[in-house]
Amino acid sequence: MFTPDRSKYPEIVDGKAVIDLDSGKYLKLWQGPQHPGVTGNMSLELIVCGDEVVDCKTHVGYLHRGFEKLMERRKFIQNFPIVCRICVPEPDTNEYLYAAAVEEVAGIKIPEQAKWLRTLNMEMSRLTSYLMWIGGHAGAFGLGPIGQWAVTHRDYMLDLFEEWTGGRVYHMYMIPGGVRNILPDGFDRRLEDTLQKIEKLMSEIEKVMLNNAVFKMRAVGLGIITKDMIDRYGVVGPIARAAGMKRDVRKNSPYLMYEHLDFDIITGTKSDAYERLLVRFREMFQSIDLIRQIMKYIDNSKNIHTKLPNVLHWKIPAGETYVKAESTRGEYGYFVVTDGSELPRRVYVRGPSYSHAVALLEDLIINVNIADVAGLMTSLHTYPPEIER
Amino acid sequence: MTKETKHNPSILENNGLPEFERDYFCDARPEQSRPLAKYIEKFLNWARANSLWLLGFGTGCGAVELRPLMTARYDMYRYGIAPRPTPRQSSVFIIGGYASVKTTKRIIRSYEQMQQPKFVIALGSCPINGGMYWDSYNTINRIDHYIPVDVYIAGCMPRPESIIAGFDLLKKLIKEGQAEGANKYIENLDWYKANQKKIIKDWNMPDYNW
Amino acid sequence: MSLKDILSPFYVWKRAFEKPYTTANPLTDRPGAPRYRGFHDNDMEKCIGCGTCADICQNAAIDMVPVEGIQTSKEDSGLRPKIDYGRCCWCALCVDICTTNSLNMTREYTWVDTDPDKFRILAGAQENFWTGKETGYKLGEGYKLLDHDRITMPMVDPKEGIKSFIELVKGYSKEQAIKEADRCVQCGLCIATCPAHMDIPNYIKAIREDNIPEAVRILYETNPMSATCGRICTHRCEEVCSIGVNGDPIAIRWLKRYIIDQVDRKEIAKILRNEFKPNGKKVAVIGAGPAGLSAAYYLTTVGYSVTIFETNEKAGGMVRYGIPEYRMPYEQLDKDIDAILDMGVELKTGVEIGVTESFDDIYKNYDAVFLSVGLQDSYSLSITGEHLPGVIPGIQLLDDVTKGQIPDLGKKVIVIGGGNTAMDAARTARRLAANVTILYRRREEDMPADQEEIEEAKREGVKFITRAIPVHIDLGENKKIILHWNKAEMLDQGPGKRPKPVLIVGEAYTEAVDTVISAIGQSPIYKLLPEEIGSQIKFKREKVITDKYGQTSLPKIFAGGDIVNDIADAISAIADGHRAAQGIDLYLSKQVKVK
Amino acid sequence: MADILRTALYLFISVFVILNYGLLLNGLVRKIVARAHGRVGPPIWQPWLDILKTYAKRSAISHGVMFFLGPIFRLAGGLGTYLFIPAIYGSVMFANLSFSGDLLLVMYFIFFGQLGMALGAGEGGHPNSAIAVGRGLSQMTSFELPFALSVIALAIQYHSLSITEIVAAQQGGILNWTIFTNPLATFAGLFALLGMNMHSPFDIVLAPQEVPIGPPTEMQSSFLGILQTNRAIFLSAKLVLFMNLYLGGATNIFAMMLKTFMLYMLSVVVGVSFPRFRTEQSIRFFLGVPTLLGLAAVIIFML
Amino acid sequence: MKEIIQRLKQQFTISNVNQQRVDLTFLSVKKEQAVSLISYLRDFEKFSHLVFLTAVDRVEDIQFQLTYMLHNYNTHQDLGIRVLIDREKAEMASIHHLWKQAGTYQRELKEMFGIDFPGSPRVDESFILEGWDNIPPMRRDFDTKKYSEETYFPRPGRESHDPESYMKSKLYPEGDA
Repeated sequence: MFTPDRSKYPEIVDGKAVIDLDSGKYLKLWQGPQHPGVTGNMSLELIVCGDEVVDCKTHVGYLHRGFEKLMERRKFIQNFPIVCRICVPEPDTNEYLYAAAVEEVAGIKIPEQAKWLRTLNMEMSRLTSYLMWIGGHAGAFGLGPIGQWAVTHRDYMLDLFEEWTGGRVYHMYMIPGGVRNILPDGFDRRLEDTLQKIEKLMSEIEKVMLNNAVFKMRAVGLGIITKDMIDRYGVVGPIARAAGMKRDVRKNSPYLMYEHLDFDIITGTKSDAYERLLVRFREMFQSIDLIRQIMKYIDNSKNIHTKLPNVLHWKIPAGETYVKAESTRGEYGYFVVTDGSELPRRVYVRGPSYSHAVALLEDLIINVNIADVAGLMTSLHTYPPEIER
Repeated sequence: MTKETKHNPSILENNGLPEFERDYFCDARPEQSRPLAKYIEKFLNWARANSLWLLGFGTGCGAVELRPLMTARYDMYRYGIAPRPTPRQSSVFIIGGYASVKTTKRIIRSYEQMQQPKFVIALGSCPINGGMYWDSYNTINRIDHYIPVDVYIAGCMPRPESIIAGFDLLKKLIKEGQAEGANKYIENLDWYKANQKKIIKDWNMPDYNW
Repeated sequence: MSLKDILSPFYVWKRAFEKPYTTANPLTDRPGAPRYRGFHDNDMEKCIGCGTCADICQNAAIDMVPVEGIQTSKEDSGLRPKIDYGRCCWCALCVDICTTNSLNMTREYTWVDTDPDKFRILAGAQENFWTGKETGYKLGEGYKLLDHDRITMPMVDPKEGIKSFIELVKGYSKEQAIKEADRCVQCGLCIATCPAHMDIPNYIKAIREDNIPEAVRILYETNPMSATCGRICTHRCEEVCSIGVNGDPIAIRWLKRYIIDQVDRKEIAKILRNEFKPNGKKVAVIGAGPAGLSAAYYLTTVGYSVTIFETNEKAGGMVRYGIPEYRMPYEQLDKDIDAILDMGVELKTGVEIGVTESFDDIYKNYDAVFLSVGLQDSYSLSITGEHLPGVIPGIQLLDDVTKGQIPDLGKKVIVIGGGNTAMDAARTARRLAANVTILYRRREEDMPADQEEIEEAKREGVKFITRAIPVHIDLGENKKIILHWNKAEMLDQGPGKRPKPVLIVGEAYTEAVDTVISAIGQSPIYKLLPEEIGSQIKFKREKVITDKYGQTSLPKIFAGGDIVNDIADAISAIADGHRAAQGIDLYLSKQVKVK
Repeated sequence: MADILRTALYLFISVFVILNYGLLLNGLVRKIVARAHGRVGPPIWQPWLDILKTYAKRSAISHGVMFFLGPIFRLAGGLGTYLFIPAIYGSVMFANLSFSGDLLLVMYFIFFGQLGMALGAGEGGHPNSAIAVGRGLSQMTSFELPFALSVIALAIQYHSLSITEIVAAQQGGILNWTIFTNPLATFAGLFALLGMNMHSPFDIVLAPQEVPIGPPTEMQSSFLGILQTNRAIFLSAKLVLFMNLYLGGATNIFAMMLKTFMLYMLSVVVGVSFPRFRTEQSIRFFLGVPTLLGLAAVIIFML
Repeated sequence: MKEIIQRLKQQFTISNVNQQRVDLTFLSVKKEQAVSLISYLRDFEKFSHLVFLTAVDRVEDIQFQLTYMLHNYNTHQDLGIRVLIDREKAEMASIHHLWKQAGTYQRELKEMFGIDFPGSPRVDESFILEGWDNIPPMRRDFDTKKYSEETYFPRPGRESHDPESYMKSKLYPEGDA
């Protein structure tokens, strides 16, 4: 069982650390709401002693839009364009999960080709999200060029999304019943070009970031998450994998067409920030490989959409389900309850970084140098918009 | 000014406070500033237009398109635009889409911390008329009710190109001396404050406040 | 840490000697992708203003507003979508659901402005910087939100059908009806076209929700003869159906029929429950056709005591005596009529005004009189030989068949005319085992009959000869009748006018047949009206002139149905009856209680 | 009187030139760094625009006297550093106020600005400033050590505390430069320069990610303008000093520009390649190899 | 899964077992037994991962339905545990001692639904909202559209016509039935 070392506290009263801010020994430092280390806005109320954090409270809610409430008063089809906004840097997982949940409660089977296209979309989205993340992660330690390069390559991916779906950031592609369009002509060639560019970039990143003495000094040993913490804090995704857990929804409970694809769960052992970077780095290569595998199955002549009932007054019988998928940050899930009306009764979005961002971070950050807070946060890969919804 | 006083309603009655403490509640009255003589001002405006430091406070989804803008593909630095992490030094505030009430409070605070002349660009549908969160209980519908806005950029999200076009328009306005949002804010301060106070019920800022 | 870790990062400088990633001029170098979802563009000509785009928009971003230069007509609401870019999220659901495919998106994506109130655009109508720019997002391939295919109506096989007078259309099952109703987008364009302005979207909605009582109530609000209209209505509503622009229109008529098929007479009475107390005023209705029945029904619902006078043995008018049973089974008509009679309407049949009952008596004894006698006379062919024994009017044939007096038509029959009566007569003749040919003076596309009637007639083996003008009729050997006709060509009469058929000299034909049926139209007979009353009522080309409430120039007399309106179909007659009921209510009670 | 006036005029010209040169260096380096990022980069005149813009702000807020004095001290430090360094060997105009003991004075001035800044930033009251000042001061003391050792080694080597004399001793060929005559002291000094220039990996003080912008968090308008002015002057002053100490000084303005540019590029090349150290890591770093080098240099010349 | 349910049935009163998918089952349990059931599942049945905890407002029954979703990483089974609690006096035993992140979920539920979890850390502090003085927003009786229109002033100047009534006004105005 992990308990943060709070030995630096002045006194423990009734098992609780008491920090007297007036003693002059401590300083209260607010990080955020906007902080370059986080994608989105959240703030940390840090108590620091010298350069080290002795206490932390997270404050979220800067991006709360009340999605779950809004979804309760929108028709099933009307929710389809809005769900992608829940998580800005990785919208497609939301689209897929919403569509999948609705299809499941409504009893709709979608064509196989639509599943392939969705899988392709999900993997491209994973790669896109990781590219953005790796840039941010490098930036959090002050390694500027990686951010510049990686975000540019993310943009190349967005170009592909744009010509495929018509949207750059928000694709609104995986509509319940299937997908909205086939791949444009020549897409496979341009995709391959971009993948090769990204592979080149990855080799550069490896040289500049992964094999960087200073970077290693900063990241190795930062924010170690032990195995027993994983379940205790509900940690999922690459963070759990970096601790040696073979946990990947794609493999454990295969959805879409993942069972037809050849890949392994990538795990690490040391479970520090550097190990998590390595796991994610290898998963980017894995994504590239998966995209290539998927492209072999894409056939534009096949049916991509199951005809829905008239979406303007589509009623779904009462039921409830939970569907999940592996996002870049781990298990992303939608819990949908319907009551037979035209509107969903309840849609709960289970964001993977919810527990990382609050419960885990608050304990993990103790005794961390404030210079490393940003790096720790990016290493946990939290996206506040999805925590707050 | 600790968190415990947060829900104490009496602390919100700022009327009895001396002027220097009003700042804690964003209630201080800023001073109007006037442009200088015509040609000097024109020259300075030219400099201002070509050195836009934007506050690195992406208030909503819009921030996601600021990253490409800042990085190699679009490279906003070549247009004289650079991000700045503190409001004190920034001259452009980008409202990145929707603003929740909690963020609006920080937006107002940050805006007031910026030094004049200051400019505001609003990205996307949400600050114009609520966007897709038009019926949400936690996002405002029109940012121009709370702070003056110089340029609006349509889109959801606007592409980085659109944002560059927005900056071009802002530059044009500055050079023409039309971007006087800060003075507009001061002139109509009571109206803005009334609007702000209508939605933000908890005016306490974090423990330090400048 | 190794030396490699110290040296390797300097690799970063390699990039400095490569071409920068930067786009030189982003504003011009990177147009939106061919499928880009930019600002909307709407084809003003194609758009019909159905408002479906506004319905699906989850952001309430679309307003339907009138546009200068676009007239409201029956197939176009005259409204156009105005998009608020302070709301839009570019999801393009509006494009996907657009019934006419008029709404698309351009590839333009840059719009900056200082005025937040400007971000509202009447896509396609207002001149913008993106007007005329390339189209970006369109409805994707292999994916559709709207269902364009009508649920096929189960029909009796034509070969079986012509053997008897059984009803051809079998009617939808519940699943089929709900599925068909589900296709409706509830735009409401059809309401204006329906002469009775029936609340079509809502009764379709009631079907979808499987709420038959509600559906029946909605039907009876504007039409008390739904079993009838559900079968033989000319369904012009379906012609303006927005789904029909790119697909099959909603089967509005069949859905109406489905509703009324689900309930029997008792249930209808239970649903309708007349709650008004008698107000002591009496109204006479002359003619128990759709108009008369309709007027009687609505008057009864607000407390008038109504008596219908009918010459024939049974009520129903032209619906019973002018439409063959395979289209309009008598028990269904009876169901409608019985439901009305259940409301407390008194029906006197076998009354011939001027013979068994005097018009003056009625005029004196009742507070108001509604005249709906219909068109009983057929137009004559105005050619020599039209009075020969083998030449009969179409309505005569239909009337006889209804009354069970099956005439002997012989083996070969020619029907002259192209309207629904001609089709009915021809198909009735088929059922009487004759070989039937239809002779029509214009082209097939000019025929006033319903398209499906024509098609069904063809399927049943009726032959068509078009552009054929009968010239005269002779009597031939063996009681044969010889019809002389001439081929015609169509002469263009200029824009907006119907082309005129003109004889082609030298192309004359003859045909020896057993019977010639003329079905080129009907005209009214007003002989029941006494001279002094008839002279006070104003007519125009044989039709009674009324105000919008059906009131004639004689205040106490109201009129409706085929003797008033030019369309002369059942639904118009029903609408006339409804309006007249309101008029009579207004006239007698000084207020309109009739809904 | 005329002497004083002439000196004043020369000083003015000298400062003006060095200010613009500092800004030019700044612009140039931004462009170069941008290339490594794969970007085009801002126009080369961007620093001038930025500084003009900052001075042209219409409003400014002060948190007190020290807040106001902070930037002034900083500028005084920058100017002080520069004014006692002979920028171009043999040029009257760019001889500045150099005198026999100027090396000591310059070393004092290099750190004077920092301290002044610390006071001003402290009164700004923003915790980020306070934290960054703490980091800055501790990091400063740590790179001061190798630098001081290096300077001591030089003083011993050249038997002089006058920069002009040290430069003079290096004339007459490239091999007379300290970098070749005393490589140990030079490398110790150059490591210290890396720290002084506030580029990665030693820029934790100003790091926007870790502590938004550091000490100048609260500085705005003309306060920031003064800081920017100082940054240009101070940067070139440091480079000129290092050039004089290790690269044999300059006999004309072009040589000066070339050598200082090369020196600055050292920081840039390292800075782009590495992320930043935490404070204690950089302290540990400076107290390691650079200090040892400095010590070795001193010891070698003591012997 | 069946065996687990069988075992559970021996110790707890569970009802409404519904196997939604091969790997997803829902069941209902009484409020009093919920926490011990969850602890049992965590400790003895290897449902070691709390996927989420959320509520559904069953306003028509005056009840909240809490759903605890647990996951077993060995069998890859999801198990949703439904607990109905009273809506008027919404209170539930906290499970923050079982999983750390449960405290966060419970804070959210307290704020969004007004369900109290006595003893849960920081449960009374505001979490996402700031200065909220209305009924908890996720409750069904809170009308977000009305609140938004009253509070945030939608931009004026918009008007829309319904095609149906507009056509009526143009083509067959009043009295023309």
